[in-house]
Amino acid sequence: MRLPPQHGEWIDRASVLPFRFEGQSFSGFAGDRISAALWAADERVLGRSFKYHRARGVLTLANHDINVMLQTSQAMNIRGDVEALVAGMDLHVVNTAGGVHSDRNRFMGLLARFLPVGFYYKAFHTKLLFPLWERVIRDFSGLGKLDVNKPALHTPKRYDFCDVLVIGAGVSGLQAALHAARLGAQVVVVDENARSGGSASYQLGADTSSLEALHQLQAAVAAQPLIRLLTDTVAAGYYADHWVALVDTQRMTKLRAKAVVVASGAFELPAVFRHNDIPGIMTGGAAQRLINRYAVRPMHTAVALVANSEGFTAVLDALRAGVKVAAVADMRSPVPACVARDAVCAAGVRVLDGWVIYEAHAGDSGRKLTGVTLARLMADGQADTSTQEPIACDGVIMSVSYAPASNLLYQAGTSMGWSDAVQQFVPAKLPAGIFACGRVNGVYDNAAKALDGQRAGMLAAAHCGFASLEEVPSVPEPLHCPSHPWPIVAHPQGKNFVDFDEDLQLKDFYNAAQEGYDNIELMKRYTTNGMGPSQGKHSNMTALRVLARITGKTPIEVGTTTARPFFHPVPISHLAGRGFTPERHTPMRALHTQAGAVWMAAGMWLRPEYYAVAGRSRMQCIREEAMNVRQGVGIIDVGTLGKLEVIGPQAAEFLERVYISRYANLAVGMTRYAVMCDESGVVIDDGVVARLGEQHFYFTTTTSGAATVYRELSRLNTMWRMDCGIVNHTGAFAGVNLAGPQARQLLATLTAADLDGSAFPYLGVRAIEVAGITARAMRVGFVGEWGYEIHVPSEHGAALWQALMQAGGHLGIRPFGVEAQRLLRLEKGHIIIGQDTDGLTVPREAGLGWAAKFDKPFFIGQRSLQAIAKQPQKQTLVGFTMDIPGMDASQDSHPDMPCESHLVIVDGEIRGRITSVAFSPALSKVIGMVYVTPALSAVGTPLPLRLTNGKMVHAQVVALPFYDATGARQKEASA
Amino acid sequence: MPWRLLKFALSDRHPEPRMFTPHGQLKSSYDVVIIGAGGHGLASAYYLARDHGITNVAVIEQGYIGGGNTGRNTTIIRSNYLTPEGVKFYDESVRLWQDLATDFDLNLFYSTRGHFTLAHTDASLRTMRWRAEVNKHYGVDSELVFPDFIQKAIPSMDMTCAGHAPVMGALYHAPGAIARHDAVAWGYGRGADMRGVEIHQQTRVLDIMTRGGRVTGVKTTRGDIACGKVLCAVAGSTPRILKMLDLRSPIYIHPLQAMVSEPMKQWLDPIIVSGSLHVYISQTARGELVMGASLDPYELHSTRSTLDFTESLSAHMVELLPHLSQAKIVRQWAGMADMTPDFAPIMGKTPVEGFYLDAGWGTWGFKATPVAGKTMSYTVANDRAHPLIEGFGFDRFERYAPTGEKGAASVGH
Amino acid sequence: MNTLTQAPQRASPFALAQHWSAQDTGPAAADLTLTDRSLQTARWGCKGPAAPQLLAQHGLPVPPEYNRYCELATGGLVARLGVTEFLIEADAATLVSLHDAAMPAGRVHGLYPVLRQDAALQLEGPALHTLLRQVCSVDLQARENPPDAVFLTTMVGVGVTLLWRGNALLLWADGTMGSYLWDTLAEVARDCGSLRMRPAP
Amino acid sequence: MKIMTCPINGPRLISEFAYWGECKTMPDPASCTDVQWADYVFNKSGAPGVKHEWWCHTPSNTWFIAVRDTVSDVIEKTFLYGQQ
Repeated sequence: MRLPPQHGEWIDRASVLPFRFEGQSFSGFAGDRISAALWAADERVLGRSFKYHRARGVLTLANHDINVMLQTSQAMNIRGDVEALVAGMDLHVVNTAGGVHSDRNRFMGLLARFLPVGFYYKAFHTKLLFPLWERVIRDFSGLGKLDVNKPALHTPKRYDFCDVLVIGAGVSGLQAALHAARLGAQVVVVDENARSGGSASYQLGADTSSLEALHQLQAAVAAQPLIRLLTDTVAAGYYADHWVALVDTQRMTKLRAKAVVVASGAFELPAVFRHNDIPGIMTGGAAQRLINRYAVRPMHTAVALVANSEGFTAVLDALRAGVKVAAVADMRSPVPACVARDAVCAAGVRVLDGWVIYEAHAGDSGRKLTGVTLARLMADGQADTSTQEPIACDGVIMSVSYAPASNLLYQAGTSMGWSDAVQQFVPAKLPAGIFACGRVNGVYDNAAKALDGQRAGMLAAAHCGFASLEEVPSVPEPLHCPSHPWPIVAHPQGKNFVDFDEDLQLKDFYNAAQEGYDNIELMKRYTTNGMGPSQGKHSNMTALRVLARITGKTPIEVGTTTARPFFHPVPISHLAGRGFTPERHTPMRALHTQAGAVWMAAGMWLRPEYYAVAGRSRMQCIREEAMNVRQGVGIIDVGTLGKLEVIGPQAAEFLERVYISRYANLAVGMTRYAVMCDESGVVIDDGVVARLGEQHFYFTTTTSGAATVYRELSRLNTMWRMDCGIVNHTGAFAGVNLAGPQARQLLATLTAADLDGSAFPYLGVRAIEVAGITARAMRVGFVGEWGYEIHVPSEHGAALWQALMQAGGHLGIRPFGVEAQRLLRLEKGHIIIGQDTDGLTVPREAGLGWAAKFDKPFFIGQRSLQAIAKQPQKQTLVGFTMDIPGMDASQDSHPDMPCESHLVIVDGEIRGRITSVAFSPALSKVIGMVYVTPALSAVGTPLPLRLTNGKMVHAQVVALPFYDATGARQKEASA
Repeated sequence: MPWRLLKFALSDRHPEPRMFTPHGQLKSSYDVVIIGAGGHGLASAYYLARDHGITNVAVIEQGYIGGGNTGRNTTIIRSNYLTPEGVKFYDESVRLWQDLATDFDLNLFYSTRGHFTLAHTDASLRTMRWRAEVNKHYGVDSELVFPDFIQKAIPSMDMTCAGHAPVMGALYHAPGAIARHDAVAWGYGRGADMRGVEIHQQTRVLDIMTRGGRVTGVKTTRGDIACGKVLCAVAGSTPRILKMLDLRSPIYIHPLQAMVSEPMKQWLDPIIVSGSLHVYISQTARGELVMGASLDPYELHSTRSTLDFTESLSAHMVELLPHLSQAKIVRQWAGMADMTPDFAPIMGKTPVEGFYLDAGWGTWGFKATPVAGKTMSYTVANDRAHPLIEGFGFDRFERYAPTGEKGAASVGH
Repeated sequence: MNTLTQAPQRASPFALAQHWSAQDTGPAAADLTLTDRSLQTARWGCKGPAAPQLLAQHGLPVPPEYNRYCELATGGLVARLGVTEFLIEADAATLVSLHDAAMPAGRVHGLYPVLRQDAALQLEGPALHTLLRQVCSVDLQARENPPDAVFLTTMVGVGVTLLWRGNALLLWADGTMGSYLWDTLAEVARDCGSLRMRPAP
Repeated sequence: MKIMTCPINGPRLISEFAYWGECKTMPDPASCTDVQWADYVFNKSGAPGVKHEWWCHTPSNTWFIAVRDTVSDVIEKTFLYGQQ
């Protein structure tokens, strides 16, 4: 029932929000959390439990109340106590069969006796039946339904910075912020609730003046320009160097602080007694939140189970809200004096010292609370069943114990100690820059919390270098103990729940221990305590108390399980953010697109795989591009190659140390192939080295290797201290390869340079002007035709391409892509690093033995290769051809044509693997390269190849290259 | 409802025996000391006792049973490796997995779900075909499949990966499975315990004693033990133990992280791994999505979590499975992976007589639990490397003869 | 090789971007303005132990500390990137003389000329702060930053060089990343308010 | 995210850096045995401890040495090679 306006309530009665729940219409107010709005409408069954499908209502309303998990068409696993009510919501309870009121799966409760802790380990595993049982189990498990047709959400992420981050805007947190800011620190305060105030905003009891004090504090914070207060924001995780993930409904903010004050408060724990989960049984904090934040009367008639003064404030709030309090069972005896308790007694409420709730009773098949049975508490913590007294009520207020919300403290590496005075873990040793105050620090009294906050705030500011003249206050010892050491009542019939997420009863823990799972980690894993959606926020401390009693250890001896991120579940969309995926393009991008390029990714780069032509298949396009190079002239964008320079007196010596061949004897104006190995002798990269001057080399690397090669060469030079410098010009130069019998004729029309073989020989490099652009031109033969690799500053790349295309129009010039180049180089028997080599290939295996110059004083990989040279060779790369009857260039492929990675099988053993294969239009046969055992490497050896379908086909080892063995087409006869 | 659950209803006391006998003091000597009560250590103890009759064995664990990488990994089981050594070894493991639940009389939730390794580039497509061909050669069910097949198996997958990395194909491994990791350790532990093996938790090894290049005993936080044979199965702690013997190895430790979502109704049947995006995902029987990525980029002997891990993993996951953006992550954690240069384990004898190593399990150790136990127990019992692990010898690097598993390395799970 | 000759058809790296336009587009008083400076300013770079000396010889100021820059009276600037690398934007005459002194590479001992083909960009406007919070992990507005600081960091996954000139942020990045950078920044900028895009005047 | 301080560029997210590995001294290739060389190439001092490592600040391509505790991940100091 909704109460008349309450002082300081969080709802806006002016704005009424209609919504639906389980098919029925309701309305609430702006500012309501979903659970509050439903409770206000006297809905009592708000959820069904995970295992037994028991009816559940409001338990804690403290943002971790997984009793109420909901679903809309938009989202799943919506938490009723976390999410604000939105007009038009159409809510359903997750994981029910036929709705929350008549959940058909509630029969699971009847089977409870058959399903002890870990039951699923003990059955269902006969090989034959498991798959069926598993399907059943899988159908039962899981909460909400994920809509697999939803598109991706992209919620931008944000970086933020501050001096002091305060987590928790309760009294201690706000005081910390205020005092840190007064010393000059920039402060951010976050709180998961809609408003600041923490427990002071609802735990009022007799002393309503505390609300006034809070409002003054809030005003002071609002007036402080150095403080930013972020509400509805969860500090979801603490990470190295004060990096904290702040999550709100809109986004995740990654905040870097110089110091962090954790003022995250404490979780109020449910008491453990039989049927402690019936709707209507809730913590004091839940009742007080309902009353003071949402103006909802939590029940008509209440019985209270208390073990602290907070409990009596809850009773007082209930009385103010018109709740009839039938009795208060105080587990303590003797009971320390306290104002709130006196006020309760004064109000004529019956208070029984040293009594507990032995069990609760449900009507309407577990849907509503009808009453409780009280019993006297005996010295051993058991209920004296001879003293049972039933009392009718429709609600129970439990306030018996707290556990610190120390998750972020653990994540920050805090070592926790145990305080007997407050019966909870408190920080013992805090990491540098981390501070704690308030309940998480074991401080419960309001006045003390304010001092504790001031202390933490001043220390945090000091840690950031904001010194203070006033001295840091000391905090008084606790006045009372907020937690009962054993708020647990055994019952022969059980159903006294410890973990509400997982439906774990008290006996489950005793049984787990009996089976040998008697340390905190094993017990957690076996019982699954704390593994549910609330991650044990209400159950871990109770489980720890139980285990301590079982093993006769103290809580500190038992120890806690690790609290890992996240503190509160974080949507994947928030973590993913926009998702930045960098792309690299050469300056010719637009021209390729115009020419019909089909793009392929090469690392960050996008390169034309081939250029699509209407009515032609991919393979036809590729072969035609290749043939055009063989017969006329083609052009390919090679701008993605790594382009490095090494300059200085020791430039040549440097190259000799990093590449396996010789460069000291390379003449100025000439180029040479270059292979790079790693320390273990494995081939990792290749390229071309051009000597532009005595002390100036320009060299290329593979597209994928560029960044790593440049970085490693820089490291080596840092270490070697050679008199030379390395410059990375990969992005600064555009490059094309102009290749084909007509290449020279074409280039001649755009340059005044002498292109005659004598002036510009094969493998030469020249600085020339092409179409008015200063260029570095190299005579190369990768594709096996007369060709020029022309590099120009990137800003002129597009102009160069256009000039060549225009000038070559009458010669039938066509651009060719990566695939055609692959085919052309294969015809020439040139390898591609990474395709014809793998993570273990050494030069001699790939036919590069000739390149390794062992007479050099040193090169990277040399010493390993010397050792490897003593061993027999395992495999060697050879060429092969196949004549497939009836296959010609008109067919894209053929059933009998092998693929790359097909194996050579001899005597039922693997003897080799194809690395490259294609149908060569120039030779009109299938050609390829294959690793084989040395025994199979001789020219003429037949190679049995196994196709995917298991069929064996036969190829023959041939000498490389396949095409133009003498290289006559790519270089002048004289050379 | 299986009959065997009846007994729980019929008896008032919980009719279950203790799984792990509590042991007071360590004995002064054992025939074999096994360091590490994870899956591998306990499996080795189990087979030592069951197959080789060696029961005077102590398993020493610094933490608790299965608390290391056994309890931290993402439980993927497969045998579609690249090298003959790898394929034969893991295939035997998959075979052993089949009967484990029956042997233990414990439900391991061994669930065959099918395993896709997606290829987004022609290079990885080549590697997938290479693996498929080698796998088939050794009788492992493994084939290269193409987008239409993949889309049918996972209709909600964005085959273009938001246009960044189109799925070109996948290696499909039908026997790919997941299992309940803790239960595997518990099953082996109980089996070994029942056969007389002593499991000592919260006991840390301080030193290993040798004389004349032979193991003579082990110093622990709970006293010294004399023994002639020590088996080291400690994954992320391997280098620390090896240092006690001045043994150098190529093993390096990088954290491997994972994260898990809230439980949701089942929608994902197979296990999906993307080599290029370096992510993998599967759905547990509880309905949680378990997700992981590749190793952390630098050496660290710690299980701390990082936010950037969850960020990049989430970003890639959403590219692959756009609807995942609604799901929420509840928890992240990490393990310490003991990596080797060739992505293959280091198993068998070592230069120190009587000291046996089961290490280098990197990101792929869980699936090998049964076969590692089988082969290591054989190796310890006979002081001779089991034929299946000859390719994984400690000395292969000084012989410049690494195993070729790295040729296909992407995500090692 | 002289990169400063006004060779035909120079193209800005940003010209490849989908959102880029050769004209001035968007409201004059936009929340954010992206200005393409790639071609409008003469630019030259070099590194090596001899670099400071060469600059001095040509009357250019050398920032005494790493990752700082100096304004030139002529409106240009000299930015010190790390220990011995420099990025200079100045009048063509100065740069030509620098270039001629330095080339061919290897001529001056300890001097390594760097061909600058940057995607160069200027960001300004009231929403700049909001934008930067989304794209850059460095606190570019931190109190402790010196006004003449040069930042070498990453932005949306791209390596960038940044510095403040008044309220405007100047950015240089590898030209081949230019189109991605421009489109990504423009996309984020649109979420931060109105956007003006223009070539440098 | 963790912060690493580049000796030249100052504190940055560790994601701006590339890790190479522990600094190791190369034995004389001419005089060492194959096994000694293999130890240099393959083996690592993998045990936890405080190590000298090569790191690179990638946006500026600055290589430097970091002295880092591989258990606590505390970076004790960073400096340019040879400037310790």
